[in-house]
Amino acid sequence: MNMLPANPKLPLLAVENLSVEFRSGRQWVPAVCNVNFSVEPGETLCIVGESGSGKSVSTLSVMGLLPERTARRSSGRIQFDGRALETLSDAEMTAIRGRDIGMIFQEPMTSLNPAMRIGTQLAEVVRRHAGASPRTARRQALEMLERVRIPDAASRLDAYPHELSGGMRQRVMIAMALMSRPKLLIADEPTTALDVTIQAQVLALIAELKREFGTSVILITHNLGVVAEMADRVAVFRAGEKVEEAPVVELFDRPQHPYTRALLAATPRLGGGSWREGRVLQTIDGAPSPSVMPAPADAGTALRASGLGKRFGQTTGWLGRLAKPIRAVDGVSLELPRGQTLAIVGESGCGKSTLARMLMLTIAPSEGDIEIDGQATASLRGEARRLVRRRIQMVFQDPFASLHPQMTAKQIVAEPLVNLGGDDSRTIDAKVARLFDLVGLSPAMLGRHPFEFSGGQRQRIAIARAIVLNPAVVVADEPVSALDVSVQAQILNLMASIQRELGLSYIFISHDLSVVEYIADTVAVMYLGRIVERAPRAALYRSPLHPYTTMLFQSVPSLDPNARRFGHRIAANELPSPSNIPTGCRFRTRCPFATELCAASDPALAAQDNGHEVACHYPGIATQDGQARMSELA
Amino acid sequence: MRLTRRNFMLSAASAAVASPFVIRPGFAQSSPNVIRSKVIASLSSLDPIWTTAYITRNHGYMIFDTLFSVDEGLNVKPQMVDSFDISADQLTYTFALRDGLRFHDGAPVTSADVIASIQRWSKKDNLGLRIGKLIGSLTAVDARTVRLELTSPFSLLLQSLGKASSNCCFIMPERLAQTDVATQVTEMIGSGPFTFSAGDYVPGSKAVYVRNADYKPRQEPPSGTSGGKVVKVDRVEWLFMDDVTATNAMQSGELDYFEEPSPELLPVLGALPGVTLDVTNKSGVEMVVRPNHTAKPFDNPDFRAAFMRMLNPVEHLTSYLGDPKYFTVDGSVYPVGTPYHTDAGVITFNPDEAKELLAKSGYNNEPIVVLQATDIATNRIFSTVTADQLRRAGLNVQVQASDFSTMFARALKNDPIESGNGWHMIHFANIATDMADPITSRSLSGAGDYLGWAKDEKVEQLRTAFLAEGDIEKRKPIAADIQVEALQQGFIFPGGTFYQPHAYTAAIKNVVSAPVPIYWGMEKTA
Amino acid sequence: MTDATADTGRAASALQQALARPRILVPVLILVAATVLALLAPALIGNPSGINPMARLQAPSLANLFGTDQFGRSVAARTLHGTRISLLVGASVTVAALLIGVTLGLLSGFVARVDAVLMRIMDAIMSIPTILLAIALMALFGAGVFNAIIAIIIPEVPRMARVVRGVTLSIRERPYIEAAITNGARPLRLLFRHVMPMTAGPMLVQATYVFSAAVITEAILSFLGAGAPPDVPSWGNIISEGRTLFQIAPWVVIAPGVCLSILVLTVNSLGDAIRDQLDPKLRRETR
Amino acid sequence: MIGYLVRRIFAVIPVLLLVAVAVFSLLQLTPGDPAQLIAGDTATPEQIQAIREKLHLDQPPLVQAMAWGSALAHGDLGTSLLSGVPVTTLIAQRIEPTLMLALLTIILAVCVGVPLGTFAATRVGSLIDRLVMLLSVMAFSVPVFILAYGLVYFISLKLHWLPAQGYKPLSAGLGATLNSLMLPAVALCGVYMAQIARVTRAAVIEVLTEDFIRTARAKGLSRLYVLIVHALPNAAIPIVTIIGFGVGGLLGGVVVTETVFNIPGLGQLAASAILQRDYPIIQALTLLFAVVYVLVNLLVDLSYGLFDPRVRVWKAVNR
Repeated sequence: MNMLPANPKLPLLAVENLSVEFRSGRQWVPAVCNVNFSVEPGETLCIVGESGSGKSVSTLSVMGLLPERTARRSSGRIQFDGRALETLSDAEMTAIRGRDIGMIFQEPMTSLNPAMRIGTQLAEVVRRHAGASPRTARRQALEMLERVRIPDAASRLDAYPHELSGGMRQRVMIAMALMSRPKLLIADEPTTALDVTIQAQVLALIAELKREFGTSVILITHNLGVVAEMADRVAVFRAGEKVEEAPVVELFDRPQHPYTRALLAATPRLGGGSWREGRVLQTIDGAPSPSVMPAPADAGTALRASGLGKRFGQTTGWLGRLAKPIRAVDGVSLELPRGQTLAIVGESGCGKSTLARMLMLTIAPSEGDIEIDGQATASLRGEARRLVRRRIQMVFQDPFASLHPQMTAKQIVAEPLVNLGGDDSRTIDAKVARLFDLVGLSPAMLGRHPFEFSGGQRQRIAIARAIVLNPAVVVADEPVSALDVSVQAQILNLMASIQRELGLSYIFISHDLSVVEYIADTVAVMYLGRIVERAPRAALYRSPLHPYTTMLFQSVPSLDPNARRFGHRIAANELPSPSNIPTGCRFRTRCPFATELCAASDPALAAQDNGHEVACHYPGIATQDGQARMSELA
Repeated sequence: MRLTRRNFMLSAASAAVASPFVIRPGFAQSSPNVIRSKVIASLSSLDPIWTTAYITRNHGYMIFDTLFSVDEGLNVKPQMVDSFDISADQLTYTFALRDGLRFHDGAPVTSADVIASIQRWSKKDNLGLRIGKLIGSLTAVDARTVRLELTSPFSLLLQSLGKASSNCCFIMPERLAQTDVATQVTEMIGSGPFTFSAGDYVPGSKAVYVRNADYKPRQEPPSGTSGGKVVKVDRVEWLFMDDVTATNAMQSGELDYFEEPSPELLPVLGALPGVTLDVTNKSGVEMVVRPNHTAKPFDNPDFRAAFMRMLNPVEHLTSYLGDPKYFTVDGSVYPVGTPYHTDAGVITFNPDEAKELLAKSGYNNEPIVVLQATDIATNRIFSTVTADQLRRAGLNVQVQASDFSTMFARALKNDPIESGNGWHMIHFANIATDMADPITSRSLSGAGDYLGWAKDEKVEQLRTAFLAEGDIEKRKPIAADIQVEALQQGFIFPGGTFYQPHAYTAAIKNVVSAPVPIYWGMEKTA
Repeated sequence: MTDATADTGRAASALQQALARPRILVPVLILVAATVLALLAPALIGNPSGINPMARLQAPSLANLFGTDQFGRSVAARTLHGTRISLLVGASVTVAALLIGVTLGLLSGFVARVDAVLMRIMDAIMSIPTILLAIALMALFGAGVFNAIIAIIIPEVPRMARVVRGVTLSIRERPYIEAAITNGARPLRLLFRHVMPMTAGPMLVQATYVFSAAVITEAILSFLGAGAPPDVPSWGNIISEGRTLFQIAPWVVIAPGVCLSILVLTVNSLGDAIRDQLDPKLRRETR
Repeated sequence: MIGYLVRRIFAVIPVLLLVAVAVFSLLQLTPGDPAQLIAGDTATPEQIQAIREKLHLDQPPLVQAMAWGSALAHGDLGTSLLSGVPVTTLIAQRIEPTLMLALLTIILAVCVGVPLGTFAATRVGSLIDRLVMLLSVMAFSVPVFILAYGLVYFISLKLHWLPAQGYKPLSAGLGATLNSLMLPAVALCGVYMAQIARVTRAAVIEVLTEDFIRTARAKGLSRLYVLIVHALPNAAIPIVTIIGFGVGGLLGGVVVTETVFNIPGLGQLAASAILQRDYPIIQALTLLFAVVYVLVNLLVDLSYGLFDPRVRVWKAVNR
């Protein structure tokens, strides 16, 4: 039942002069200041901003779900569907939530009650709001699950959230938010935690359901690509204030506010090229990009891995249960030339982090050998093995979690020197100070603890720590994915200039093809523990040969609202479990071109032209076959 | 002589705690003809020959009978025996049993039962063991007559058979009495005034005795453990609980009789309406401090002499009992009221003399180890006071506390003092009848065969003479000589006698005075 | 500024911050006062063991602030000296349980091979009721303050070990530990420099609970006649001996009973306060 | 399911084995000799030795241990040294009061502790929360015997509501039993209830910050409904864990409480058996307490699956 608002001229939701304050100790500090925004019926408003910009807080205060005692709305009017929400009692507000306004949250893993069956959680909504009988509610839940295209929906009703994949859970969240056909759907970063292929599916689903139900949508995101794909209108938030609002095309074509412009400039876009070619990734603070420098030719090999494999979970202790082994990594061989960057790309669960840990010698490979700076490591034990770490260091994804909270920045950066260097404390101090300078941190910060730094600064500390021993190789595992766009650009530029100055080699692990394009010299695409395609950057971005690579490219949201990709229906289709790898070609279950040959035989990684390698029986089929087949593929 | 075990089961766990408060009467109604009694300890062993535990002895008096017994004045009287005859040479004793004695299973008591019971007893009891060595023959003259022939005279024979305390010579059916003395008899068939209700028995907590309707009591009025055991109630329930809890139960009418309440509770119990505090054990209990003669410096007679003058038992007994009416202080090794009691050679508290003697002994501040059983009130209190007094007298005292079991094992083991596990001093509370003569009183053994291991030829000769002397009046000077020598040598420090009353409600009448708690003769009015 | 002074400086400021909170300051002050009183007890007040049976069970008066017990000993002196015992027991059990428990917990959390065996042993100790185990141990060791301390330590160790193990297991999985490994930290440095400092908070909180549990257990053991020897004026002993006197001389048990409860309450409150202080989530909520 | 259960039960065996070995060795090392106690101080060494032989105390510890173990395997817990009564009989005589006391205590503690903790959690920082926390820390701080005395004084002595001591068996009627156990149970449950309330509070606070609670609220569900249907089941694991852990302390507290209130149960039996060195009773009771503790905690572990389906992974794997 979809009633139009009483007065069609009025927006469905109008937020005026909204201010929200957070409690800090005994004081209240402003988090959102005098924000105005509105949503028309049937419209999609994207609120974009970096962390701390107040975008989530604003919508939570619309819902009346600000954390009690720690946050409060200090001013503002919220007109929704002809009612002033700020004047409603708790009970009245409760009746509106879930019925007139549905909400989807960022973390599908934690946003569903882990102890309650999916069907029950869905049914609750209509039982609460429509007083539906358990039987009716269950039937409606089933219908809704089918609407969000959950395969085998009937049996999923009785599943628990943990039995579903992340993408499926987010579909359940969407189903739940739409159970009673709300007039407004608020989606708070609904795809941030999802892989890029799943993100594409979920965004397409939201767009489709919006059209179908005529629901208005507020979509909160930090990702400009998502904005370009989804928005009718965009509001840009920064530090608790709205800095710009415009229709989506206008915003991308003629950004008015400097912040919006900086944001757009700092976002790597697909096809933009590499820093080595002179591509500029501007940072918000205006720091210079590294200057052009071609990849050094034939400087030797910094790291070589051959036939690496890792199996998990064969036994878990003498009383533990025997689990089916998971082949997290299977027969991976790598070669990293000195001074270059090898990027490893893949979705979550493809084994790229396991690979990184094997390269770091923190987990032992089940098979294969790793040669670091010319030294084979398989036979190394004890002290010798520890000393190899002088030549290989790591930068982790989460800079906060990877810095010891009780150590000072100086102690953190000095740690490798203390453990592995033979220096006296005076030399250590000098080296640390130099590194601080190199990564752009002030010497005054040496004595501070990690919690006193910002996210970007923390990652700078982590980088300083990784390079303080002047290693041959630095393994960087998603080093920028936890960072805001503007900071991300700074760190990428920093990494590039360090490489330029010190001649380091990077293993750069990422799920983000745009970032990889900027930083990598060679790219390897992993799928279910295998490298399915490897090529020099330019070749891969020009003509991907594996259907999976093509699918990844297709899933990246474009930064052009005029060239949207996800308007069409996309089937739910996800990564198989690594414990249940398909026979033959691993990708065949998701590949629209799969043949009997693919089921029967596992293609090996085979060399093509120009150092391009691919593991597919039909290399290049996705690009050759043209646009028509491609859309099915995604 | 043995340790007073009355407080033993009143021990840590069970005794420790209970409400110190009194609740209003009326929670439970008193049933006529059933006496519910809080007894001195938890009953968990039933064979009074197998164990010396006082509670088991008391249990024995309920269901077994004895050949002889003692009256209030500690004179020996026949009990199961109808008539007896002693030969002039004091070597042949003939006992004829009374008519109508029957065991609870209906079988008549025969000579065979008596013979087997005496034999088993004589393998266990300390007097019994002495007698056992002297028995030439023990035979049945007929079904109800037994003849005992000794190889040499034993002046205390009848007294031994009728002794009031552990191990009493209880008469069991022959088949039970033939049980090895190291094996516990668990089938409770006796010929006593009560039968044992096995079904109601909860070891450690509750025991129930039912009047034995077939019992044929003697005609004499009850006196001590002697006389007619006429049971005037249907049931006696023995309950074991903490003293404070029992005090509450007394007032709420859940309890009729309370054996030897903790002295601290006497003012409370005495204030309850209708409750009588009655000292039924007129001979009382003796506080004894026993030094270890094998442990330096107690091997030095001068040091022992000094020690004998250091203790002031008034403080011990006041600390435990409070009210002076419940104790007398007196330095005799034979408690007041026993036949051989005398002032001869008595040593009294004398700090100045003690100092001189101590200096003379060459005491060099060696640590003096006083054993302490934390779970027994008398021992805990006496040793605490002793330690303080000895410190005041200039000794370097170490109190070594443990539970009773550990203390007892340590005392018996007698490790050298240098090992750190030896000991110098141990406290006892012995019931007075166990100290009534120099033979029964093991404290007076000079053979080095008892805790403390005092050795003294003179005492041993005197004891032999004592045993051989048939006439009590002639025995008295011998006993006095023994006392003089024993005190001089510091066998024991006899600290005085104390009397712990029983408490009972107004419904209870005609309680028999005896060294042990007696439930015959007792009446309960509705 | 050297590392050491930086650390000291930080610790000092954390301490300052913590002490600025009344919830922490007040218990700390009470504990300090109790400690001072305990240390000065011999100077402040007479011999707790000196008996004088002729002056037994006297009601509180100016001469005897809390009256006298059945031996005529001053209850005030005994109670004050009892503070020494209780603090000694609490502190030694806490320190020992910390040392042993932390060692075992770290070992267990860090070395998978010993974990199963150690934890089975800890389970076994924990499955025997504390009091029963302590009574049995006291029967084994004999009465004595030192023995009581040992008998209380043994059942407390598994609790501490479990807490430390749990924290260690979760710390071990943190990225900064992985980072330390890749930075070439040797196992011992990893354990002591990187893992152990992070267990300090939960350890401290658990330590306060161990402290109070130790004080209570000692009292219960004395109460059951299986604690410190009777001549040692521990609160449990005083209460235990005064129990039967309650109706005629209640003062004997009231003073030590109240002191015992206050001490334990203080330490427990301190533990709660530290825990809330360490838990940012709770701190934010309750501030 | 069955496989998992069997594995869990097998994991319990080494624990119980350790307990058995530990208790046995402890007793072997403990000074004091039941034979000496039985024979008394007048006994000759030969007499003591004879009793020792009869009680098989003279055999090497290993032989005794083997005999005990093999009897145990046949369900024979041995015979009390002092009373000569089979330990199983002694336990049977005394298990009812202890069981009833423990059950009543657990029920009281859970029924008061969980709502109290939940209530405090929904009002973190409020006066009521502080009050609940203060009460719980006080209940935590007062030794059980002091609490017991206080209760007896006020409830029995001043108000005459409940008896101060004793136990009425179930055969006297459930009402009489409950009447006689109410005070002991209240005294005993103090610490336990406080623990449960504290853990419940912490767990509920934790759960209330979870995303899915926000989701549930966003669905338009009322606070109370969210609290009971969404929050509590997810907070249940730490709560049932502390309930299980608490059983250990409870069994220890039973020793004190049974003594204070004169309840003829296993706690009294255990404490007096230790002092009397009645080894078979001590061994059997310690093992019994350990078995109870381990089984309760096994049940607690198994109940995790009830509250958190993720624990049921083994089922999903087998599917």
